Amino acid sequence: MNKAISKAIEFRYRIEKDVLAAMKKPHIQYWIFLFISVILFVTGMSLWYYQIKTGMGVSGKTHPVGWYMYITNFVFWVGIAHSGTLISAVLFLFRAGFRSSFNRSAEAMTVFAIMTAGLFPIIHLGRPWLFYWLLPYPNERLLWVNFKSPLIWDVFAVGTYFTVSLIFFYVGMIPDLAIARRYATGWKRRLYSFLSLGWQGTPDQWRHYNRLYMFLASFATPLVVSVHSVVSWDFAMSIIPGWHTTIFAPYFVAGAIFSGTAMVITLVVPMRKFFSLEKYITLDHFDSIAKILLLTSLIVSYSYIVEFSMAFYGGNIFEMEVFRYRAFGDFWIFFAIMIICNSIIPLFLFIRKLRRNIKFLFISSLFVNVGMWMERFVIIVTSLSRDFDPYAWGLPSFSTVAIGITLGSFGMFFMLFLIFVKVLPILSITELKEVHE
Amino acid sequence: MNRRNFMKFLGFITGSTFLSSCGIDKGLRKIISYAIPPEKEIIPGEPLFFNTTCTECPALCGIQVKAYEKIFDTERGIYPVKLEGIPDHPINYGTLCIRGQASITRLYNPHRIKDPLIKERDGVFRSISWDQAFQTIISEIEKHKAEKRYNFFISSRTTGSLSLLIDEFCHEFNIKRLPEFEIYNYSAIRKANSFLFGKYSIPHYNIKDADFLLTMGADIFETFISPVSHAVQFSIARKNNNLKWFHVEPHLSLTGICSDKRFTINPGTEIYLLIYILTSIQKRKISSNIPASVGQLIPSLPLDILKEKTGLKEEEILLIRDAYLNSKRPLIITGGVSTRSGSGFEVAVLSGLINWASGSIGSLVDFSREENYLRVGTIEEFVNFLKTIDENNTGLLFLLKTDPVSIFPQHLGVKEKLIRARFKVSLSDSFNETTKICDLILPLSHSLESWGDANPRRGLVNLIQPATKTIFNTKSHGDIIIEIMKRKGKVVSEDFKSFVMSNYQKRYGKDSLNMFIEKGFHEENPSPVRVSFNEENAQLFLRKLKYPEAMKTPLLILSPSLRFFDGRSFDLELLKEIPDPLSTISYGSWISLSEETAKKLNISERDELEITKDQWSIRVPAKIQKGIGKDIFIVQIGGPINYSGMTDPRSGEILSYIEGINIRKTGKNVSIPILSGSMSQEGRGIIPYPIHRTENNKKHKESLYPEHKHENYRWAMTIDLDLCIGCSACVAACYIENNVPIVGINEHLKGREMSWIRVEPFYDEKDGIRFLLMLCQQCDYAPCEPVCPVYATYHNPEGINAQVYNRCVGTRYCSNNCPYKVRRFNWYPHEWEFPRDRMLNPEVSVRQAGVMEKCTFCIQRIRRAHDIAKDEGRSIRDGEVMPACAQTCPTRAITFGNILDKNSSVYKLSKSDRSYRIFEQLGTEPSIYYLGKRRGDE
Amino acid sequence: MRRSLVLATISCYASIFSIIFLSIGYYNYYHDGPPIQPIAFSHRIHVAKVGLPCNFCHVYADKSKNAGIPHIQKCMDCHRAVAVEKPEIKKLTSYWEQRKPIEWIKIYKLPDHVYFSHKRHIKKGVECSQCHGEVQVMDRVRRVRTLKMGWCVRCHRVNDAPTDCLTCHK
Amino acid sequence: MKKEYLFEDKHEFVEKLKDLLKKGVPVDRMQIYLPFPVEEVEEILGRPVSKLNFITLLGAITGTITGFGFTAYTVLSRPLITGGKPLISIPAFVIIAFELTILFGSITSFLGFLSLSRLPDIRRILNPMEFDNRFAIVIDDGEDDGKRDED
Repeated sequence: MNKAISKAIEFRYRIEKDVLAAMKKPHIQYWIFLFISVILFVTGMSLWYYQIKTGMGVSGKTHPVGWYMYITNFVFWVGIAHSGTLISAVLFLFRAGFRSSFNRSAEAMTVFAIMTAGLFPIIHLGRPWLFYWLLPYPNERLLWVNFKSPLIWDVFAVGTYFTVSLIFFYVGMIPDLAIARRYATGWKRRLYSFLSLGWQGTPDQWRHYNRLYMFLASFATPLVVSVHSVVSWDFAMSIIPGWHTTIFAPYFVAGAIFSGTAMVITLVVPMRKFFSLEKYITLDHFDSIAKILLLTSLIVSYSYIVEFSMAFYGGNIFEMEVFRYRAFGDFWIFFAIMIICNSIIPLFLFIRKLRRNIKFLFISSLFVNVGMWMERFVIIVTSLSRDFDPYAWGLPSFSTVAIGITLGSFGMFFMLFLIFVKVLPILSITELKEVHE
Repeated sequence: MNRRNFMKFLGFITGSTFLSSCGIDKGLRKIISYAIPPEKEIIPGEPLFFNTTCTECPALCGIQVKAYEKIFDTERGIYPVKLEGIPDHPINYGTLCIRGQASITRLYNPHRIKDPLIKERDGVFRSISWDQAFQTIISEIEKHKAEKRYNFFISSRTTGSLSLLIDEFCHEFNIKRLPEFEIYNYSAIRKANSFLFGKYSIPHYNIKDADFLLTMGADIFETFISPVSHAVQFSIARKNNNLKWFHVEPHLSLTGICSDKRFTINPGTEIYLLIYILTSIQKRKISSNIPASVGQLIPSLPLDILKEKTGLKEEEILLIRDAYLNSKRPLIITGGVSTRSGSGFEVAVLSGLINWASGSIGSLVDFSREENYLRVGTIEEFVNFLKTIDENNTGLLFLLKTDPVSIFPQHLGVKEKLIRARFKVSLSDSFNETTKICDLILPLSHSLESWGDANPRRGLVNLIQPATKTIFNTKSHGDIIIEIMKRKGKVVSEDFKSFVMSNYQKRYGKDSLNMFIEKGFHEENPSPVRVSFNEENAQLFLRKLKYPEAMKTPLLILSPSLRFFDGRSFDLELLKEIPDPLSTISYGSWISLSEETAKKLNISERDELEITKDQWSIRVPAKIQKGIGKDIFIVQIGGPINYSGMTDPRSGEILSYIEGINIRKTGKNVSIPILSGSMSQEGRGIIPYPIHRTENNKKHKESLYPEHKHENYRWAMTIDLDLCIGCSACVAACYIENNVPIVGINEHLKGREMSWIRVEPFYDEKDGIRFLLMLCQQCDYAPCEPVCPVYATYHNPEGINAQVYNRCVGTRYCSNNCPYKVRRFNWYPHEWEFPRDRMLNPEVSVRQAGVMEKCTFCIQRIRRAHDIAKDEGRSIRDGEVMPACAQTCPTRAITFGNILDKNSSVYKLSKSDRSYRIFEQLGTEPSIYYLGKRRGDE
Repeated sequence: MRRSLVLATISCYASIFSIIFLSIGYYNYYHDGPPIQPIAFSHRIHVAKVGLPCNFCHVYADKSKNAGIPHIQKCMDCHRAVAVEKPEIKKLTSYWEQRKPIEWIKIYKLPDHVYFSHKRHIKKGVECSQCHGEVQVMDRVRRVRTLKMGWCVRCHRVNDAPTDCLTCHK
Repeated sequence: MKKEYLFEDKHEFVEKLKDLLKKGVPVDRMQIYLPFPVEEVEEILGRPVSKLNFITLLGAITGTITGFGFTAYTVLSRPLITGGKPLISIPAFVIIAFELTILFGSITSFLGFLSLSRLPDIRRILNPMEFDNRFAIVIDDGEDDGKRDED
């Protein structure tokens, strides 16, 4: 048999070993990270309990700033979720080869991000124990939900998004689980064989499998657009100056993918290092994902410009005041951070060297994460604190509880991700095999 | 964890469909039967009404108490929930002021004195029984009688039977009854009137008949004599004879802002202006009532001196003069700060002269309805009394409903002097500086718990009758005094009620008694009083008329407080909760100064300043405010700040000016709750000028969607900004009517006040200061409605933007989306501890934490009207439904009704060319129409 | 194999139990037995036997929101003469002699946020029994309706009474 | 008795498969196991297009209909006007319909996949057949293949 073939065969075995090696006994750093995130998560949860007991007042919201960090977090996490779907679904449809090295972790990220995001609308309710009133279930009151409310759209969009991403994530994993079950022993083996549903890889299975994967991908693609559009409409559908604008949907979707991509980099870089996956996640891959980062960053920056110019060209005094305030008002510092992180730092990615410089990518991805959080914060808070009636202008108040819960959400997300890397195959082995044939 | 929480918890974890918002709580509730039915039939669930009198300030308005029968775990009783004016009462015509509305919270104030208290040797108070209390008083009286000491009886203004009773009491035990001490005793006016017209009294000002009103310093809407009556009359005059009204003042007051034109005059120089007006009246060809003998003595002032002294511009002076000369029935009222200056007496006399000259005395200035201040003394009398107190010849000291220690200036040393009395008995409802130094405190019942009568002015007597049984172990002043006399074997009558009744019968006969109790007041046409002009005095006065010197700056002006009167209402939480309409500061005291002054002394807002003059000093945060003169500082009376000025022997008033103060920045930065986000309209045309609606406003908004119809009713409101005086009575009324919680200063600092209706002041360079009443606009296309995920808010068939409190899950989306920011969120659970829970209006639910709440046009009143209308098989009449705010508005600026009814007053007003709606360009189609404010020079 | 079966059964049981547990909780929450009243007043005797109409005692039913309960004087009007020797009536008389109000236990409780008017319903011709059940057969009155929103709304719909939220929510 | 062919190399396997079919071994008698999808196999075995397409379409359409129907039903069952909009305001409902289309579509698609490819397969869950990374063709001649299960 010739060299190429033997190489391919040899590759099959190597990748299985390498990838599944990640599931071996973790070393100390892992435990440290896990510990930290668990602590954060637990504190967040207990703070939430405290908030429910004492009242919403502790969350620093005021009149008129009725939405504050929680909604910021909601939008942020939903945004994070998006690039997962983008990389796994959209790039799949575009047959982008480099996708295979990111998609598993990206999809995992999506699922966990939505789980985190989904908590915040409940956390920010005045009476969270009644959250189920937002679900349209047949009830004794003969009363349904208001389908004209963007919040109900959220419920549907986010709900659908979670379900679909979960299916997508799982389906993508079935063949790999089948491989994992081969290597695992004891209860782990039982678990994997259960999860892999007795997958054998007969031609029929593969046939339907590919079909399903294609369908899910093509469902997820419009979904990803719709979800963040809906989220943006929470704001765009209102009449608050600074919110009530038509560019929000594309603007938010771009922003979402931007932040999500950044988060992917943030997660994959250390993962690659710890589990020494340099062979499978190469610089070229980073190069191309960095390009996505750059592109979306440009779109976002463009939206900033459009927003401001519309406000001032439109000559609507309410809009003008809000945007003047956004740039130079009490929150100018947040605004400045946002501009630097989202519009300026990514510009360096025009330089090929930096695109291929892992360290730089990692750092800048962190900056982008911060920047995008700031963006949502700035949009929400500044618009609310400076709306129509000058008498009612006001500021939110500082709140440790809100900050604690925010950190808690990060804790939750990383905790879930860390657990994921230990229990599930972190690269889609089968696809990589296929690619390397 | 009780069952309810448990179910919450279940709901939380399972989201089980079993749970319903409509769940019945398991608390074992009881219905308690009467043993014997009460003589006045009580229909459970239906309100009862009692007509009585408001005793919060000396104006003595007639009030109608709305009470409900309530059941609390084992007791069943009647409790007042709301105060409203008696519709046809000659003082307040069915309206009430902010203090009047809030006075019900005095009844339910948990900090009231609950039992008689006696001071132990170690200076702490111990509660005793009434019996012991009376015993001590008797024994003390005996003791001091034996030792031949003087006993004194001090009280604030009392009228009617109580006053008579006190006389008998004092006579019986040879107690010296002192003049009644009020800080607002208007003695300058009274002295001037006796000096010119031989009547030592305050006349009744018929503002409603005037066509031009010139007020100098008189804060006729805050504290001056009878604010509500003035407000009512003002609006009548506005409507009937298109009243024109100028106000001259050295500082900045609510009254000044409400006038058509406000002139800032140099402090204490009113006298120049008055003389100028007087001369110009004399000069006029048409005969002045002032005889030539007096007339020739009137000095004529050259304009330039006038300008330089008063600081008024020439055109301003001429404007005032012409307005005065060209009007048929001009009236000038001086008082407040203008009579509390060094030349207060002159000011009062000159205004008297002017009124006489223009023939207003007798018609507009009515002595036949003189205010009942006969027993009220001057500050001088008080000072003299203080001199007479000393250790060994002063025995008993009775203090009835008065707090001289905190109301009168420190430099008089009231506290030190009063302490010298051997035994001090205070009859008071709440703890204050004076009760601290007393030996025995007798807790007074609130006027809603006691019988009595009041005699506010000549020819009018009000009834005071209880609307509930006493909440704490208290007694009414009348009963206390009668009881004391009984114990000394002197039986005046078995109790104060019968005493009052017998008094009434003596005066007006038996037959009208029931009528009196029913109506709550009795008015008779008083015999006309002719006053004669005393020429000699007038000549004498003009001969040796002295011109005042300019006051030394920096100058501190102590201004009366709309909310706290002379400080007596300061212990009402609700009044602290409602912001002062000028500065929008709710809690705490502050000092106002102009921008340039601030720049000069580089003071920035919220800086704490220390104001010192000799020994006296205060520390207050600064508030920069437009419309204040240079180097002038203004503090409002109330709480820590009282009238600390010198006293003027000639006018017998306290001075509200403190000259040559020195200001020091303490460097501290006090956080005061300034509720307004911006004092400027930011060019948003919230109160547009010119006032007629612009074309853009007129045209109806286009919409893709079809119109939705309202069948029979569509509730709407008009607010006439020309009549709105920013008195905030509506705010207080709303708080009481709708169980709006009081959240306290910390929440206010975060901007989380709960008021459903608010007064927004807007300071604009060219248009001066204007008030806007902001409440839920009940939009037809309400932005708040579609965003609610659970239909907690929606558009009701009668055009009300409904809010179903127990459906709300608290997303706060509606509040975000409200352009008027009138929705309020319950950030924390609010306790309604005893006895406040008795005050809750049963027609309105008490909102939980985490729920959005807002104005619903007093839906409970609309519902009630529907109920009655259904019974009578008709539709609701125009003006039948009145929200609490509209009901209490003294100037009737608020009109409410069904706008679908073409004959309703609301419909007519909404079609007026002054009518506009706020942010009409947003297309929210509000149901509240504002009638724009006119400019002074129109 | 066996292990997974065990797991399955356990989860099954768990879910079944939780459902049972919930439904019991629900039942207890909304259907409670008749409470013990201070005096064992029997509607059966007064309505079925004596044949008093409801508004003989509950006089305000057609006048006000609340139907009201009789004051003891009213009871005594009859019971000075009638059935005086019965122990319960003795109780009543003792209440009367002490002029002590009777603390009846409320059976039909509505939450604070609900506005309900007896008057409106009576005037519309709604029978007392439609909500209060056949009291003439009850010795001890118990609640026969859930008093839950759906129940109200259905009836309102059938009789096309207003179903606007503000009709009942205050 | 059953035969079992294992291949490291894709091409060998494809060749073998071809000539087995040439030999006339019926397709339903042989079981094929692949470590990853191979297009050629599809062609060789010449299977029809997956039924999944149809199932998914069905699900999606159901979603759309439910979306509009449900929303319309709810607003009509309790007509409450909000923001002056008509009860049935299509633009708002489009979003619900869209989301439900995707939700129902993907769920039915997933379930369809499971049923079509006979998953979950208890027998294989309890003891799966493993051919590490090799392509396998197993031909059994009717007899029960209990052998592998014992080891």
